[in-house]
Amino acid sequence: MARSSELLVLPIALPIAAAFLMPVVANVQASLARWLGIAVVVAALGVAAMLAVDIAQSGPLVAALGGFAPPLGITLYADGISITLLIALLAGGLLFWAASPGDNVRSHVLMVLLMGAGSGLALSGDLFNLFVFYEITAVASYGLVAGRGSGAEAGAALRYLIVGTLGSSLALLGIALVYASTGTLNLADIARLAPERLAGVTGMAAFLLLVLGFGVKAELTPVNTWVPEVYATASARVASLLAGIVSKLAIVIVMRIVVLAFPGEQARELLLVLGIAGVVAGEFAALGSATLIQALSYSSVSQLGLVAIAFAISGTAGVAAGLALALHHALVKPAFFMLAANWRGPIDGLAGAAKATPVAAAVFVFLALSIVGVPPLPGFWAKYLLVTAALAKASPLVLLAIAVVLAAVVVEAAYMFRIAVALYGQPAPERSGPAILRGDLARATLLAAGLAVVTLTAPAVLDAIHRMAAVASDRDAYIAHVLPERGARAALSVSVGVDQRTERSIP
Amino acid sequence: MSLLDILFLGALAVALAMALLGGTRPAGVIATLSYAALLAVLALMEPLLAQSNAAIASSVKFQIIGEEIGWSMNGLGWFFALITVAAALFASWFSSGQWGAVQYDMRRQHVLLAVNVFAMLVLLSSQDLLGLFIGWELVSWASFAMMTQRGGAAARAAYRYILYALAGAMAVLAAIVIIRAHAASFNFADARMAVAALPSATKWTVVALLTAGFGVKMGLLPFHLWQAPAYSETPGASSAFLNAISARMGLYALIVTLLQVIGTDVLTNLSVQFIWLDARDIIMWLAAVTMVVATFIALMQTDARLLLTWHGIGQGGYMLLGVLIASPLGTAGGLMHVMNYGIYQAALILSVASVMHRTGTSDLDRLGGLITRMPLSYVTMLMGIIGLAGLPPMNGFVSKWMIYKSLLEGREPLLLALAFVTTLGTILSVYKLIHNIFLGQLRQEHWEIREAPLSMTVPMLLLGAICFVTGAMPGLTLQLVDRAQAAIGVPLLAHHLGGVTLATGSLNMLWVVGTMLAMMGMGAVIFYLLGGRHRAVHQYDNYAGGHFLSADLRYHFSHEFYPGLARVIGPWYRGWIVRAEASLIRLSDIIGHAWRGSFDAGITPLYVMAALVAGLLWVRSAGGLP
Amino acid sequence: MSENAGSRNPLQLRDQPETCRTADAEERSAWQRVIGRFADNCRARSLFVLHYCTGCGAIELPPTITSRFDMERVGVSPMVTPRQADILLITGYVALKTLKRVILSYEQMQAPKYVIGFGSCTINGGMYWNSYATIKQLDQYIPTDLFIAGCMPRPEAVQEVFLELMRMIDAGKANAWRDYYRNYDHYLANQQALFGPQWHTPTDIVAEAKHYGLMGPGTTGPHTRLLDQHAEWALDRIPEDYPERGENERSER
Amino acid sequence: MTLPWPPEFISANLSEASLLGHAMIAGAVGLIVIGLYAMVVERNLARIILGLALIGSGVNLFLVAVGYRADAAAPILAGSMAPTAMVDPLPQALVLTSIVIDVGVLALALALAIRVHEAFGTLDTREVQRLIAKAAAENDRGSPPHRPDQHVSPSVARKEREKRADIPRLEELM
Amino acid sequence: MTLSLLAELIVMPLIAFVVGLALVLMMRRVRARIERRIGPPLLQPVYDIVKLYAKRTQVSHGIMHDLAIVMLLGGITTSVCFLPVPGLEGLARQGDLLTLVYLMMVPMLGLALGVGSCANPNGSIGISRALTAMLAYDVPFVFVVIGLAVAYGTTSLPEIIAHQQSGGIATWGAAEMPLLAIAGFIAMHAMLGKEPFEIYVAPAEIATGPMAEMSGKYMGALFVMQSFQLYTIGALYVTMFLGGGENWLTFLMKLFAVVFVSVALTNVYGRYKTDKVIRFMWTWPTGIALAGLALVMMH
Repeated sequence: MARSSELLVLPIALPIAAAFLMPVVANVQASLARWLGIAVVVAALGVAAMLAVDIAQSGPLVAALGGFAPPLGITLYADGISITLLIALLAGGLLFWAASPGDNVRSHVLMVLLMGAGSGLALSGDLFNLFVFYEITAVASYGLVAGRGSGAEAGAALRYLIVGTLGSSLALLGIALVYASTGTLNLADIARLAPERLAGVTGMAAFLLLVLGFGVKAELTPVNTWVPEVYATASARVASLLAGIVSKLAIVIVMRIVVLAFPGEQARELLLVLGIAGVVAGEFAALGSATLIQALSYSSVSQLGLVAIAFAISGTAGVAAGLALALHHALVKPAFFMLAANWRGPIDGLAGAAKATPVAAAVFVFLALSIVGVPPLPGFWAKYLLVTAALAKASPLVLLAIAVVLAAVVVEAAYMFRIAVALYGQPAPERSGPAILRGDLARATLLAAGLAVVTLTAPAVLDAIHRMAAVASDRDAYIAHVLPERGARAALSVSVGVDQRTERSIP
Repeated sequence: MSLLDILFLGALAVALAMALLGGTRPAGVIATLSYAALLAVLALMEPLLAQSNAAIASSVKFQIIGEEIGWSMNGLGWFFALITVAAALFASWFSSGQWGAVQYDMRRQHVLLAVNVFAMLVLLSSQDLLGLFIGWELVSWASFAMMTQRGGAAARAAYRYILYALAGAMAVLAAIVIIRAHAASFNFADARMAVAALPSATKWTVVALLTAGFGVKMGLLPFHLWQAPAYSETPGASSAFLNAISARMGLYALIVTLLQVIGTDVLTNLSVQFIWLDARDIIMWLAAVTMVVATFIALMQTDARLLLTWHGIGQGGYMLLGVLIASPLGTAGGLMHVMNYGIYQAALILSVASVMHRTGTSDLDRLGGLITRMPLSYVTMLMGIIGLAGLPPMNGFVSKWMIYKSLLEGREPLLLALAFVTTLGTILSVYKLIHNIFLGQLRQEHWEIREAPLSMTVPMLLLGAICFVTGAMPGLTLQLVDRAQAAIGVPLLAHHLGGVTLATGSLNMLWVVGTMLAMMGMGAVIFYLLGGRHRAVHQYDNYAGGHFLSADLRYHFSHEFYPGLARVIGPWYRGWIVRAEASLIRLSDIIGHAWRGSFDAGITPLYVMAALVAGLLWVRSAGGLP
Repeated sequence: MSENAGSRNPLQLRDQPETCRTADAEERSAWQRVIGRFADNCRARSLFVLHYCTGCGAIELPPTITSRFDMERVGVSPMVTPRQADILLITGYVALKTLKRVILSYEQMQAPKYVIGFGSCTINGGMYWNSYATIKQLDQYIPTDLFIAGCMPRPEAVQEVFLELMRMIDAGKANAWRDYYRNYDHYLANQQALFGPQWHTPTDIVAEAKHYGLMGPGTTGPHTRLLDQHAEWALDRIPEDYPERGENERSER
Repeated sequence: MTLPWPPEFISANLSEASLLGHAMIAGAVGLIVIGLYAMVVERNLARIILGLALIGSGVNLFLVAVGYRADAAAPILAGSMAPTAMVDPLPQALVLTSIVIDVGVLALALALAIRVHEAFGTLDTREVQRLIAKAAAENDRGSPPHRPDQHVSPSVARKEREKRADIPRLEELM
Repeated sequence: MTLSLLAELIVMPLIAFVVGLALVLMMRRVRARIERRIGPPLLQPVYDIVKLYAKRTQVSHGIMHDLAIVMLLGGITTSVCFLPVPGLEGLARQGDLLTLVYLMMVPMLGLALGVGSCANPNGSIGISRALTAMLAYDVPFVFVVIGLAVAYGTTSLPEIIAHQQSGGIATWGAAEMPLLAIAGFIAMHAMLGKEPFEIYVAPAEIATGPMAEMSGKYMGALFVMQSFQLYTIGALYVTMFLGGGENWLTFLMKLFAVVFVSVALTNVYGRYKTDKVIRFMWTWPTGIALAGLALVMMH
């Protein structure tokens, strides 16, 4: 059967090409350029859908660019997770198109660029390529955060840029270390060599640098300090994209690096510690937040901390839990931001919002219930997967993580329902509750409806996630897919390497 | 389609019907009749349960992440379901008339009541741990919705409740996941085998997590702070429902987990060194301390609803004590107390609700003398408090007597003494309740108050009457308890209509009540037939040391009703737990503030540097490499 | 030492209680008469005393009660509230303010009830005869069964009066309490003369008289009608102008 | 504890320790440390951006150093003849890419810095943070500042919140 | 059997009333003798009750005031019925010690309700004190009851008596469990509501508290109750610690002896304040009872 590997490049190439074309076209006809951008993203989404069907039927796709066979050339790799994130990115981009028709074409270009680079992040199978796409994504998001360039937006964007660039420099340093140790940048090749070459101090240092580097976008502690400021300043759609989807792309990269290049326990412990710190920091910071958007920002930090904890747990169960959490958050958080965009100001001032727009308040409560993790909503199953996965690996640190996760649920409920109680409170006599834009409400309701659908189809969805996680967590399979001719050798050396590694790791 | 399906569908249908019709006038009547129909369904289930002692399964089931979740109701769940539906019946009856007409959100109250009933039925028919947890969360959130509906103080109390409940639920989740990690499935039977094989430390963890988690709902010390304000801020009829049964869901879950999944033998084998206590003893002591502390806190309340809800917390301790003794007598007593408590507590809350309906307050310092204006409410409350205090001839006495006997048989004299002391405290506080509301001087502003309408008084009085009838004929209740006992797997208690016959002292309530009635008849003869005619006088015709009484002069001894006692035990009310809670909140506030301060993009390079240094050091030391 | 109050009471001239009054329903049947006789017998042997210690006379009571004279051996024992007591013992001068309390206490006692005026002060004002603040004759305000003359009367005298009262009760002659019901208007007139037209107590004597069949020709009159304007005993009505606390005192002359 | 010098991979790659190799590594580390130091201590955004540039240069130098071999020639294929020992060409390609990215990003950063200075009249990062928060608060429909607790102690913040009656406060609610 | 039980229902209260009157007389006589007085005549209790019933006017404060009297009389006579006496223990087998302890609280509740409906603050204060005192003395009493139940392995009163009578004085409760007997005696003494535990009556302070508004036959009923109460408490103590009654003679001797000691002690005490009552009751008798309980548990 013919595989559609060749199509893999399209979701990346089309938008990037369009991004360069659009300013030119805009010179002729501005609206044409805008429509071109949207059309390209729609086309990319169509391609992604085709790819998804193919992958669901016959497993991961690999594409070698320029005809160089791996590990020499640049490889694109797509499995269930990548394609899910790709679709989420493109669909999310369309839903939260962060530029309105009246805007300068620049913001449209940035959106298209973000789509293209994000697709690259989802599909790339090459470490340096990842870095490049990461930087393009970052630049596009700085531009989007800067928006129309008011002082606050520019300031937030600049401060974000400084943190982001620092992060990417660290990531590049990490990549250099990896390259120095293994002599290759192809992820599959790195995976093949990792047990021998990356288990030592250098490898761990590289991992530390990579995690800190990619952690900026993945909102990992301690490089997530930009989060509250940017989300509070940028437009709600940008915040939705960054918190909902781009962060997931970054954290999945971290997962890939952990699974493929650093399968040892040490790296996982490091990620676990960062995850725990993120959960604790995010939840506690959110607890006393003054505004809704602030609470949501911190909640986003803690949710990504949860994902990090999940990805730090080895095996399919961990990846599945992380994936479930990530996808759930990708569905829920944008909807929250849509509501929060209209409910600005102190939480206390939100009293009467439920009376003004009952649907919005109901959506909020529904989303809050899910994010807190109330059965039978999807959020519960995600957290349940996390706890069960973690409990299977009962080390003291993991037990601590479980305790933190469970306690975090309570803290999460504390601030979420403090807000919900405020929404349903009586407004001050002279004012009515805040109103809400119809478009925002529609988007939030759409996502909530999606959540409801997932609730009803939870068994099937969880099965699909499990299947994807099984593929993504299988290092040998990845190597075999990308490097078919070296597969057997790789498997052999890997098993030997693992043995050595385990022997060494026992103190 | 099994009877259980019909039950579920029925509850859902009530919720739906109330969502459509809840605002209309006959909504209360419709709801009452629907709950009566549900009761009939439950009654139809009884013979099936009695025949085979098997559970009635629902045909709804689904599979998720490799687990199958289904529902089936056994005798224990059936027993609790009976109380649940009956409580809902009386609550909606009470609100079917004038009381409901003056509520501005009656539709919501009706819907939420039905949703609560449905959630509880789901919980009560869980047949595995996962189903138990899901039902548990459903119940928690359903009652949260019920408590929060009034906003303001109610929302605050409900918010506090949901945090406690969620913390409890998370403890339960942890325990369930631990059990699942060792068991083949979530089934109770599998779980039981797995628990028996666990190492002792894990057993302790599981027991502690389950007790704490489910104990939150029961208001077990020290997780009790939420309950009284949350239940008492709920509107009258809903409050009666919550008080009667909601907290008992915790008991149900504890029975299921501690008795069925873990088993008393495991509990008694988990011993603590040097203090001669095992896990069961510790939980029992916890229950006993809850009982005493909550009751004596109730004694100090100045609000009728708070007083009653605090008692609710304390009464839960009795039930847990009886159940944990795990003898036929003990479990029967504990389970019977669940039902008895539901009856008299509902009567009491409804009585207070009707007083509030008329006077607008439940502040014990602002009432008094209402007996002349609201005699039927008074009679209800009188029956209720006699039940609550556990004095003959009301039903509360029988169940308490059985719990006492079982404690004696289990050779737990200190627990028994605590139970007795609790009863004494209860008598003191219920007298304060009835005295401050109904007895003493009638206040001028209540001069023109009338008795509550029949739609309110009839269900109240009916509850009071049930309280008396089941007190005089405890065999009626014990028959229902049999079903539950059979489901737990405890040998059935031999009983007859009047009570139980034991070698170590029997109880025949028929004779006790009969004697009481006869003697009271004799007292009536002595009092009414002998001696001169009596004449009722005005309340100001009262001996006050020669002082002239008048309306503007408050002459009702109600505030700080037990000064002597307060002087002795007052210093014990330190509010340790309240203060611990407050400091926890402060602490999290401060930590949160610190964390928020730390989110500053300008400091990131410093964090990165620190992370790099710490990370590299850790990498080197943990790597074990040169 | 002891005097029958009846001969001193100007009311007695108007109303001859023993001859003119209609017999109670109970007294018509022989059985009731037997019971009544038995009751009188017991009443005479069981006397609970409320000693209203208005003045110095109280000092004579401890010896009467304790081991020297031991009143309990004849069935007399002290009680502390008018509700429980049979005898109201007024031990000394009665100031105006005290009189209000005395009247209230008397009205709160259960019939049959007896009043003993102790010492000269209750008979004619005694050494306070020219005081503006004391009343001179107790029996103008409440019917008095017996007086004890003297300043101070000795415990023996007290004892003697108790024994005399017991004899009277046993013989069914200690009926001054009936006079209060039957001639309430007269007593009320004297009280109102002192305390003003608004004077009233919480006890509804007229209703009580009606309830127990103790109505007499003088029970109601112009003064009790005055009472109806000021006092509201009915349980179910809020009095529009119920007297404020202390209003009684303000209306005093 | 011994210093991790020379790093494992360097000793593996540098067949014989060359002065240039050591100097490059040391220089890269030095540049990165200086850049980080600048970012930590400086509050002026322009200087921070300079620190960023230093770090970028350091990383690039490090990349070059990774591919360096003391005894090898430049990887230039003249005709079909290949030198026996070549410097690894890949890192140099990477560095080129990296430099291009750095240029773009730094340009963007400086452009933003200019915009910030235009808007706020300052480049002090803390001042900028404060002004951003203020602007965000004003954005919230003229409501009072929505981060009172960022600049005041918890107790003061609590008191401020207490002033707003009838809204469930955290400490009251729990 | 039912017939004999019904007969007991009629006979037992009658006996108790007569004996109770005698006990009241003894109490007053003993007090008089200790005070070097002569004391009331033989029929004084009867005179008092008849006189009170024969009052022409009777003040009622509402239906509850009346019903409370009924409840009070009914409650106390019910507890009388459930106390086994020689030859009459059929009813006692239908309940047990625990039932009896609870039945004895019913008249207290009845009194409290009646006093409350009088709307007299003195009464309410008195009831507040009485209930507090009940809480005070029932704590040691509860330990005593539990100790007894544990020691005899039964709560059936006839069984307890049978056990005590099995070996003469040596198997009496007082001989086997002297500590419990002491604590029980103090608690029982407090139950009588006499000095030093009569703060709730306190005539000069709160005008006899609960009785402040009780007049005529209401008071008379309280007098009746007092005689029943003396009987009940004395008989309960005899049953619990003095081997019950082998026959009526010994039973009455023991009963009078117990009440005699108690009322004699009464005269040498002043009055404790409410909090003093609690403190005393929760320290000494409770401590003694706990020690007794510990001894029992060790056996």
